[in-house]
Amino acid sequence: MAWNLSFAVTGRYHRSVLYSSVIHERFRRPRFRGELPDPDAQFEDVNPLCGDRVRMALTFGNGGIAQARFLGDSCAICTAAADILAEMVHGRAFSEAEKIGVSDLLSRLEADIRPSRIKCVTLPLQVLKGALGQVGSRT
Amino acid sequence: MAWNLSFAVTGRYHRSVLYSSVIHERFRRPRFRGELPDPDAQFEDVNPLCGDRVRMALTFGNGGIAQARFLGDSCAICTAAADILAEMVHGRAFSEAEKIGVSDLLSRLEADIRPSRIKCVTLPLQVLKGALGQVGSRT
Amino acid sequence: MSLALQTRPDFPILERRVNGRPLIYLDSAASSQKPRQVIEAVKLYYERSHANVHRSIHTLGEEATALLETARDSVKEFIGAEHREEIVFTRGTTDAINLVAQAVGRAFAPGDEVIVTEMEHHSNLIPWQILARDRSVKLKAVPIVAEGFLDLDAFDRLFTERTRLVALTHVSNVLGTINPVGKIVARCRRAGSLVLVDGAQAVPHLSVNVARLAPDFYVFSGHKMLGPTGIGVLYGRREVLEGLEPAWGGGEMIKEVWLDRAQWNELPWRFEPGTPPIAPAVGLGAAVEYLGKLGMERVLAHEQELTRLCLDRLGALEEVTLYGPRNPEIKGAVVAFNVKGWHPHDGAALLDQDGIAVRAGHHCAMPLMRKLGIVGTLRASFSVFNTPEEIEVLARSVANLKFQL
Amino acid sequence: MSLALQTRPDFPILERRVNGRPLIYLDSAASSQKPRQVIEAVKLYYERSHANVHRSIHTLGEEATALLETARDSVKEFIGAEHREEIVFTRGTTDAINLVAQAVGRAFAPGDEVIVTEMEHHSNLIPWQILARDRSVKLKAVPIVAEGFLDLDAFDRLFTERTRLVALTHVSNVLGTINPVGKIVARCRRAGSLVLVDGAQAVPHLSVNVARLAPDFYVFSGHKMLGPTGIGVLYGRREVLEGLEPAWGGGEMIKEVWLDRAQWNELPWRFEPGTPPIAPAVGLGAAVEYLGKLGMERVLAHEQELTRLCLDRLGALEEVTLYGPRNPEIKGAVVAFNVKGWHPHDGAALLDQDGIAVRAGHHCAMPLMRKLGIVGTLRASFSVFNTPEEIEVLARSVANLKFQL
Ligand SMILES: Cc1ncc(COP(=O)(O)O)c(C=O)c1O
Ligand SMILES: Cc1ncc(COP(=O)(O)O)c(C=O)c1O
Repeated sequence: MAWNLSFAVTGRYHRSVLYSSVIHERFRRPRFRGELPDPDAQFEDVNPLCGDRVRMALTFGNGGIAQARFLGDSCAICTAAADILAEMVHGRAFSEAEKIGVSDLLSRLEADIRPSRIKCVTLPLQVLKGALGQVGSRT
Repeated sequence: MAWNLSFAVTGRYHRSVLYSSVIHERFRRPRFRGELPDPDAQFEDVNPLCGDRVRMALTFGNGGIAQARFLGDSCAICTAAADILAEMVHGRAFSEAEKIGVSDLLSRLEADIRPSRIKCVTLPLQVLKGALGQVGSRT
Repeated sequence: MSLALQTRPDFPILERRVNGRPLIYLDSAASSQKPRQVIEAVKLYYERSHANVHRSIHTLGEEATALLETARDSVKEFIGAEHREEIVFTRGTTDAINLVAQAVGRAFAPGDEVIVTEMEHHSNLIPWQILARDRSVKLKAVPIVAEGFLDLDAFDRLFTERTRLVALTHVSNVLGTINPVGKIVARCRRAGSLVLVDGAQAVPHLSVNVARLAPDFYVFSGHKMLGPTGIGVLYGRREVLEGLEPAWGGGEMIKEVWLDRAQWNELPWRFEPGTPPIAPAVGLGAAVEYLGKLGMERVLAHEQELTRLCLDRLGALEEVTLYGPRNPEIKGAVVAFNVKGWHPHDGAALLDQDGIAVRAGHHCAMPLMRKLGIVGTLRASFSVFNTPEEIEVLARSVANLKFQL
Repeated sequence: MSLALQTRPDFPILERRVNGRPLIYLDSAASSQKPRQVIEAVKLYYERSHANVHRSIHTLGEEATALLETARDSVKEFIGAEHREEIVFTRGTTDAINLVAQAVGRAFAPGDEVIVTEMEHHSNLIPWQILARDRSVKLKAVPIVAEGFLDLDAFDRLFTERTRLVALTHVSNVLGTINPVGKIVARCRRAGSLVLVDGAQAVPHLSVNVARLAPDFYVFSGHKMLGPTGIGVLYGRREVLEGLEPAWGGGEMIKEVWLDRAQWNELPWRFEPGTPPIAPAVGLGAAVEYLGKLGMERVLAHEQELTRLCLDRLGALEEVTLYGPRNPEIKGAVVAFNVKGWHPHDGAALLDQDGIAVRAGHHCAMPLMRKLGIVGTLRASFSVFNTPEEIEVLARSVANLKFQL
């Protein structure tokens, strides 16, 4: 994988693209933020660039994820990504949840994420995979 | 002490100045090179820039240096400096020998020594001082 | 003429526009910009004089060596060291601290103690943690109190007979606190402990005189003081360096080598294994000359004025929390702050839209962040070319953040 | 068009005159000259994009980060590594070897063995001596035979169950010998020993593919391959780096930090504490691009031709002694020699009078000099811009030395 240099030439951005309304909305009013009492799996990790910490908690049922919640004092992009991700896996089969990639998240965020912030998107995904890794040991 | 930058601006030198006839002569036909059997003091050291090794051997008498000889597989400048130095201290009082400085040697060498080679001149001097440092323990 | 007016034409990067706005660079504490004089010195070095140093008999090699060693002399003068042997070129502050930790630490015994502070940059913390791990050395931290000052009573209590070294920053890169280094050095000297001062944030801002301050080690980075990246300085008191065994080896630092052993070279080269960062050192020499010509008293006065203005303007905004001392006279050229409702990263990204470059995050001081109970801050920091107008733009942009909530 | 004709206009330093003569630079093995493309890349970086990397949210910080990381990708491609995590930026070869010695060496027990060779540069010897001193590790050296080849039978005998690491040079900086690194790597892999290859003299001259060669560590310097000073590379196999505890600490290399402990960052940053040499890395990226465009096959062919000519011309002089293999096809771009009646330093000083820059001395290989029974040699070494005519001038000047006796 090569480093994305695309923007480095012009360095031009438009404020409009910086934070999409999706990010804005999800950051201000996240729908899946919160504690999940007695989760079947949970995982947390840290963004090495900023020290932001995100935790994802899941309950299982019907061969899939019954409920998903996240916690974390993180930036708008990371919060929005975590919130959308929790929504995407909530009530889904494990096999579907496992297939979610960065590009899926990026398209749902409806914003160009600059390379310096891409970790803010991948962190929640990484945390989800960590939690899903505990499936084997639980079921 | 500051580093000598004088030449760095022009970088111009004349072949004539590189090796004076004194250096040439002393390098080709050193007068004080050789072993000194049963010396009263001897010392050797190494030029960290090139690994060249010089040894100076002295015999004492009459409150001074009776004989001086040097050995060393070294470059023209270093050999000439060692030879001249041995000559300068040969038959001299300790107090006089101790006063010899780099500038004395440089003026006897009759050449501009470039900063990169100054160690070739100071090494024999350093070795002499080392040998003289043994005077106390001998007399 | 104001310092900013005088110096701005020297900084080519100030011609840049960011997001259509003129660049307002307020991140010099992370890394400063470079004046033309420094950029040109590096360029000319490569175009005219480059060769490897110290062992060359040829003209270019001699020039390169003279340029490198002249840079060392300039640095020596700039920080008021007594001897050129005391100036060791390193890759940066971090590199210098690791060098000291590994060289000095070799002689530490299990149970020996090293004292740091709660406001250290990770670079002045992790090397000591690694030493603690490798040699069972005990690591203690001086707590901070009030607006961000060291608790000197606690320091006295932490200090024991086993204290072998104290490592502290001269100026905090977050709070801006200027620590009472002279006092602490004297205390350590009396008690027979070594002391290392991290001057990364001090040398670009204050007039530092190491002979007067008299620490055992004083370290800083070229890239934070208008110099190139890839170069830093370890000042070590001569008596201390003379007694120190090197921890790293290679060419240059030896006098004679056998397969199974080696004899070390003289100071300062004993601590400079391998081909040095020649061009960066030459550039640092140019930076030091540049700062010297401006005069560090003028630099200090200018940056204090900017700091005062920034504290005033941001302090007047209800939604802003400031960190560190409020008096610019006891503070480096940094102002750390947070804006209610905004994670620092988002704040920085939004300010960038206005062409303003500020730092956001933990500033490599996570333990301090934890102590302050926050994940991070925004941080504006100043250099010779910054203007009061730029601070006003910053304050307006910060004030506008609330309308974007 | 010949490679030299094509490339000479790119090297500004070739316009220099030395002692009134056009510069003939035959000291690239010590440090190469830099093409305009590299000098410009460094300059433009400072004029347009400089800021600190990795933690910046602002535009300049992002650009600087992208430029640094793109340079990493270019280096990765150039040496055929599989993963970008395997490319660790260091200050140079020496720095990289110290990094490995200290990180790997932490896990060595007293009595464990490290094997080097008699032809190593001090940089690939002293770090292992220091490890031997600090951890009671045993250090052995593979002898050389004949014109300067490794004694592979002796290597087999030296290799024991306690052999934890073998460190050897790919190409000798004195003899020019190209060692059978593939064979030795395979041998080490079978026996479970680590192997570090010093590629400082190989990467500028040969087409190196680390994935095919498959050593655990491969190290080299930017300044010897048309790049800036102050930058080098440690290639480490991912599996090996992943299992390695860092020996040096600081900013950048951590993920999370408490006062008493820290969690390491991901590869490759785990091994890059502190602000990296950003501009030198950007310049190295440009150098690698430059060499890549020329094509290393062409570079090799060109330098072999010069080596062949030099061996021929100098070999024809009665007063000249040559060292190392006589076949340029199994030799790097270096020719070491002595002239009867002249100490190498005097020889170099006299050649400098003719504008010719050659190296003189022990070339940081004192044990090899001792083995050869000499104090030093002269050494001519070649790069892309050297011409056959320059070699002819060298040979004439060397022939003239006898008239100055
Ligand atoms: C074979 C070899 N190894 C190591 C080095 C050291 O490289 P550096 O001084 O760039 O660290 C050199 C060059 O000086 C070399 O030729
Ligand atoms: C106080 C302090 N110490 C150490 C460092 C590390 O300096 P460098 O990254 O140049 O090694 C910094 C800057 O990042 C700093 O502000």
